[in-house]
Amino acid sequence: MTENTTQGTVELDAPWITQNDLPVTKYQIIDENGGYDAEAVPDLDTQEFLDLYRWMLVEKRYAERMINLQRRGEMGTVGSSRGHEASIVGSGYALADDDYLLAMGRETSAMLMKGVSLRDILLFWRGIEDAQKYLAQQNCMIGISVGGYLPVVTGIGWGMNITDTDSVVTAHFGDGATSTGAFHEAVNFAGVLNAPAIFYCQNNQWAISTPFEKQTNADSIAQRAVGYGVHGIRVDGNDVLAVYHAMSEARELARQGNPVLFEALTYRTEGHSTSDDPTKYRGSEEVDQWKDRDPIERYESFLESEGLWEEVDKQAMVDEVDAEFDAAIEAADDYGPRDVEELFAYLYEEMPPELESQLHELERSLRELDDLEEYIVRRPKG
Amino acid sequence: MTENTTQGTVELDAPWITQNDLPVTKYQIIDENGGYDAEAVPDLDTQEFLDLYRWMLVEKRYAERMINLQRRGEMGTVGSSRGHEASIVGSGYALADDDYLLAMGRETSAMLMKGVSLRDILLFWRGIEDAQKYLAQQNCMIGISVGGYLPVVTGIGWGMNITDTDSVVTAHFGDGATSTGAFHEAVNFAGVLNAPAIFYCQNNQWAISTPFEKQTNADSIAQRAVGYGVHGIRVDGNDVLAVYHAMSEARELARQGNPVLFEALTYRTEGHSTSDDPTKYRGSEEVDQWKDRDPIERYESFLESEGLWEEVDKQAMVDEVDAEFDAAIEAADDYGPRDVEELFAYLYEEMPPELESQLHELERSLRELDDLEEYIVRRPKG
Amino acid sequence: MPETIIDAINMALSEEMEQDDRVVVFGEDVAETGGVFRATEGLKDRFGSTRVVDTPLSEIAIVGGAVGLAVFGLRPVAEIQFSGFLPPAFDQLVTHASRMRWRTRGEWSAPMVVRTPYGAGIRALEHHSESLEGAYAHVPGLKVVIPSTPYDTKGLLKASIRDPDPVLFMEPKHVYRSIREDVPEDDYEVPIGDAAVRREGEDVTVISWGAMMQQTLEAVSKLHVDAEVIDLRTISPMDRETIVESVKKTGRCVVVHEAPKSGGWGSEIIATINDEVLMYLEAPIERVTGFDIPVPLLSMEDYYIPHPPRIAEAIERVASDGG
Amino acid sequence: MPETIIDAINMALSEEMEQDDRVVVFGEDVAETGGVFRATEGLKDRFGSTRVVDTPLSEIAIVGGAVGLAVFGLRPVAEIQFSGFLPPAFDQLVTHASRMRWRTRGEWSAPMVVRTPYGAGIRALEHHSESLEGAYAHVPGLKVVIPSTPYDTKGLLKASIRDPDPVLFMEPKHVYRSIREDVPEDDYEVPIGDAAVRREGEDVTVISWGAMMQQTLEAVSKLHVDAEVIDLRTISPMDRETIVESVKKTGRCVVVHEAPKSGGWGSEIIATINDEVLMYLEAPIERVTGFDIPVPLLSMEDYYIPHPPRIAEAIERVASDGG
Ligand SMILES: Cc1ncc(C[n+]2csc(CCOP(=O)(O)OP(=O)(O)O)c2C)c(N)n1
Ligand SMILES: Cc1ncc(C[n+]2csc(CCOP(=O)(O)OP(=O)(O)O)c2C)c(N)n1
Ligand SMILES: [Mg+2]
Ligand SMILES: [Mg+2]
Repeated sequence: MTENTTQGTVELDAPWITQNDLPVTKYQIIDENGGYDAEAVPDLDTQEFLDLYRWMLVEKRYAERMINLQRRGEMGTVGSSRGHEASIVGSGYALADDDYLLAMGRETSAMLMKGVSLRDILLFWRGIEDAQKYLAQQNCMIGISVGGYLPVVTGIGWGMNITDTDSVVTAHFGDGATSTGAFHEAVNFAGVLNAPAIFYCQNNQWAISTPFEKQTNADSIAQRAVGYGVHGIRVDGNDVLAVYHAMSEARELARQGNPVLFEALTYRTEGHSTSDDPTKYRGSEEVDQWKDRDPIERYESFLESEGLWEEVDKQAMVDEVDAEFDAAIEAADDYGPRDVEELFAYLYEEMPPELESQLHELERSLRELDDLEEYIVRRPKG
Repeated sequence: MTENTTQGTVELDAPWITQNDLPVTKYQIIDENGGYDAEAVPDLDTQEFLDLYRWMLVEKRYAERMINLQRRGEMGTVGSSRGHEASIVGSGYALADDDYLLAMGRETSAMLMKGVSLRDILLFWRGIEDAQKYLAQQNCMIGISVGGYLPVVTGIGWGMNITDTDSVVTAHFGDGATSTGAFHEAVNFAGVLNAPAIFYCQNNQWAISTPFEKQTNADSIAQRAVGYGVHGIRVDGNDVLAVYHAMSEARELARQGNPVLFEALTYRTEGHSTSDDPTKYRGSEEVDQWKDRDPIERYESFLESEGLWEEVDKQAMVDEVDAEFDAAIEAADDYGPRDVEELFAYLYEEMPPELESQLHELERSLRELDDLEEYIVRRPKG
Repeated sequence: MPETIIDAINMALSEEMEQDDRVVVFGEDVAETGGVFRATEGLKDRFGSTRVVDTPLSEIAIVGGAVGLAVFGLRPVAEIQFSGFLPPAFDQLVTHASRMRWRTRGEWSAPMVVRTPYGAGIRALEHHSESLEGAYAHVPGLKVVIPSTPYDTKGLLKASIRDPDPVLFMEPKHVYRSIREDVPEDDYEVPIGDAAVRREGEDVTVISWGAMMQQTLEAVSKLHVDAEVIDLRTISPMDRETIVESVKKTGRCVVVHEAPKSGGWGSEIIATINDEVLMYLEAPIERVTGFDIPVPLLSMEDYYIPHPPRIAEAIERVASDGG
Repeated sequence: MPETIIDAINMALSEEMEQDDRVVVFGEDVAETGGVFRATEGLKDRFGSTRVVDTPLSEIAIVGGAVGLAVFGLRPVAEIQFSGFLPPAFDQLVTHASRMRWRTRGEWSAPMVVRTPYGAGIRALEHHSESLEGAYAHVPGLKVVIPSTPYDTKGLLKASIRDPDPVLFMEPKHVYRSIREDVPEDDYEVPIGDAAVRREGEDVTVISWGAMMQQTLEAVSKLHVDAEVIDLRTISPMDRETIVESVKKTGRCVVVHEAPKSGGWGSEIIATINDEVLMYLEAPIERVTGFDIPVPLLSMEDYYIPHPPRIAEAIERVASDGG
């Protein structure tokens, strides 16, 4: 709280609040140079430490291979998660099986940890409707309209409260999403309800071409927590141990009825998607700086210091991951056969008569109009 | 920022932010007992001190007389501003002629100060469309959908920036409005734009039957300012001098490109509107406590201490105000004549053919269908 | 004394909450005060504040929260205080409620009800009088139900709460308390998707719903035309069959609704008749509707509402039109 | 090389910004990158970052901000990145943009344009393919314009920017770059509210707009039916006269649109024909439209789109229907 301050040329007596009144630090366990305080390291066993590493490799290989597929024309537009590995893996690793995860699309490995298969992620990006069925079976969903699914997350958390279910729900979303009205209403209402909800923001500094400074005049997303009376935190999102540890605490807080607004500070080192050219809006120095903070390399140096690196055969791991990816592509390629009925069948539990007759009309036209197939089946598929 | 804290049974190492990390004080000049620090009193002349008093009486008499009119069936549902006099008057008195004021309906005297006539306020509550024309001529608007007009306010402020206009725009709204997505997007965008906008929240603790504690888990609205990187303040809304002074500073801040989130803490001592029975949701002790903090009485004791009270002939003032009200009612009663054409004429600058034919059809049916009048004109009017 | 529509809503909610503890009721001011129209009166005392909840002033979160509850297996019944305050939540209806089942191929779904009073005639402020059912009914996956009588209100609301899919339940607030009839205490449903024939007749088919039913029946009662009157009850999915059968018989039709004419649901009814029984038509179908303007404020709103004389004139004109 | 629709948008924006310094352009990613479809490319460099602005991801604030700018005397042209992201801002359109002039009896107004790409066919993700013009056109006070050619795009966008009232300008993104024609550098307007007759004919009237025009013309070109093809161009206010005159001549009509059938704007067209020229009809009007479902995801979206064979079949059927 400032007293008798000046702002520009304005003399102020009244106790104006500015964001300087709320210092926000960045929680970190392993620093940019790989140094860390052994006391702060979370209590995991060797296998778990290695798991975190392996998952980050999965995320990285996934991103690389998806882009390759896209370039080869075997995939529609895809986004890359390069740079976000620690943030995605650390947050996902803290979740339990029954927890819900409503994601924005960049959280592949977190969904895989919840039991989603890589094939289904591929189906999703190929626009095959069944993908979200398999996601839902693992309590996951991808919401494409930015921010709009956050109130749904609050509702799921509310449902957990009403039914005394000991789980949590997390919304994963980006810095852009925090400017939507849906974000605000969702977090505020979760606060009132004491819903077991974690609002997990991967602040990667950009929303397509819009930098964080143009997204909001606030210095952090975490500081918004005070405005909702929920717990907030800003974590180094390139430090997998800090993310994991803070997320574990977040999960406990949420279970106890304290919703959390979690900001993981990270960076998207590639384009927003394969249709985006990031050189239009940002310089290479910025990108290079962040590449130097690569979350995987940082964790490798931690593993080395802990004497765990010798347990890792990185090439074997990559090969294994690639083999999994190969198998997933094959399974995705084989997926089918599909039928137009599915486009109509799942809108309502029971198909209303008008919809049924529209379906029959479509089926009839597919049967009877020879050249219709040209327009439908032969057009290039994404 | 807390370190190594516990929350419930959760042990926390990470630096969680809670609202306790941001102390918010209430800015006050005259305390509940009428005491004040002479240093802090704003630099106004006698006439101005008395003006503030007179305006508060106007607001109070207005509220009382509107309720009476409503009880006599000469007015539709109306809301009462009893309790809010200092907050309305103090904020309105700080505005300049060219400033814009987009209000939620409880801000009569602030609009009168901007040149709106009392007649037009009466027309508004009688549902006579022309009312908002006269309001708009004085840069005022009343938005009935709660919160939704706040983005419009941001846009007006943005327009002032683009055109280098040295004015400000204020949105007046209630605590309930702060839970809308529109509020969030508006304030956040204003922050990014450095718009000369003041978001003035009369936190009267209730949104119809919903208490502030169920509106949000945050302790104040002012603390949200940090989440937008704008200036925030919490003011004793029953202290007209504190409100006036802080609003004057807010105006200066806004002019310099610092949007403001202003929370005036006050209380609605009567029902939400004439259709509301507040005894259903709140106890009389609470109400009595706030009646003891009556803003007008508090200011009277200030005027007494300053030796200004002897300048006030209260009864004469009330009589004068009542006479103005009588005249306004008469003018409102005389307002007209009106025509169905006005319902169609103002939707577009130029009436499209289909609308024109609908208007003609209505006019024809009014002419030709004898009994239509029964249904329209003879139904009781609000 | 027989029951009102408000009573019927209250009965339906109480009974469903009694029978199914997954049902939760929430919205602005619904718990402590029982809602601005008192439709939820007594529910909080009876079912407790876990199941009857006052929310913040957050239409997005109310509708989106309902979707989340429904996904999690509950049966949310949300109230939006006036239908004029539903547009802020339009995205939640379009983007989530209406397509949760579709998106997840049946794995998740959104069995939820959004109740909201709609329509003009109660002398309220701006945005308190609109009828936008046509826009909502155009959204695939959303059911839109509008009762017109106390009996139907109870049965349709119960059916809506039990429906496996999202229902927008628009309540004719103008007749909330002005129509009374005996509403049985029995557990009955009025099925979604079925129109009711309120009066059989041979000369003209008159189709309406909600608050306009009352006006329509009054108009018909004063005429010497033998009108068949259909109460649509469900806007979407629409009972095309009942409409088509009636127009086959009468060859003439008038549609009455309160919403603006252009793009209103009346046009879909006309299109349906065109699709199925155009060649039975002996005269153009007429629409008696609100105008393509915002509903006037309280002093002039009655100029907007299709009152019985306008309806009666249209019926007579259509009945006597030589084609 | 002749121009595309994207080029035409860019030309219209540049020219209007050049001529009228009240025009400001904003939205997500429009300034630095020139928009995800590059429609605003180069504008920031040319007109500076006060008049070409990247906004936060805030559709409510984008549309509401446009209303405020317009009230303050500017001429905002806002972009919503995909029309599937307009529903969050529906309330700003319904509650403020469409009624600012009406509310203030002409004292304030909202001369603003909201541009947004709509429709399926570009292999995008969920919510990137919808056509909801019918719902928006039902809102009184909002104009809805949908061009189908580069020439019209420029002229209609200029007319929209100069229009004294709010215009929702929906762009057929599927043909953003696939149709080319010479777009003059002259300053011309294509008037809002006027349909275009793309082909004169005697047998059937075929009405469409936006991306479906292309499909419709292709279908017609392959038939031996002498079809009159109308490009509606403005959905609201609709050019009823052109429709009516054509149907008077042909007595038959097919409407083609991409939006779901039920409650789509096709039904309003049918209702208009019913109102004015029913007795000229020799056969039921047919609608060839999207289905009453969400647009399928990219792998199957083509099943949804009304392709030329479906259109052609309907035209032939209507042309040969004995009534
Ligand atoms: C409501 C809405 N508006 C716009 C878009 C288009 N869009 C897709 S991703 C994106 C940027 C998202 O940025 P952010 O939330 O920071 O996530 P990131 O991509 O950086 O992970 C935009 C504007 C959308 N999907 N939804
Ligand atoms: C968007 C919207 N939702 C609901 C309402 C109905 N309503 C009118 S006033 C009100 C409460 C407003 O509370 P607050 O913002 O605190 O203002 P106050 O009346 O206390 O001054 C409600 C819910 C509305 N007008 N607009
Ligand atoms: Mg981002
Ligand atoms: Mg309040």
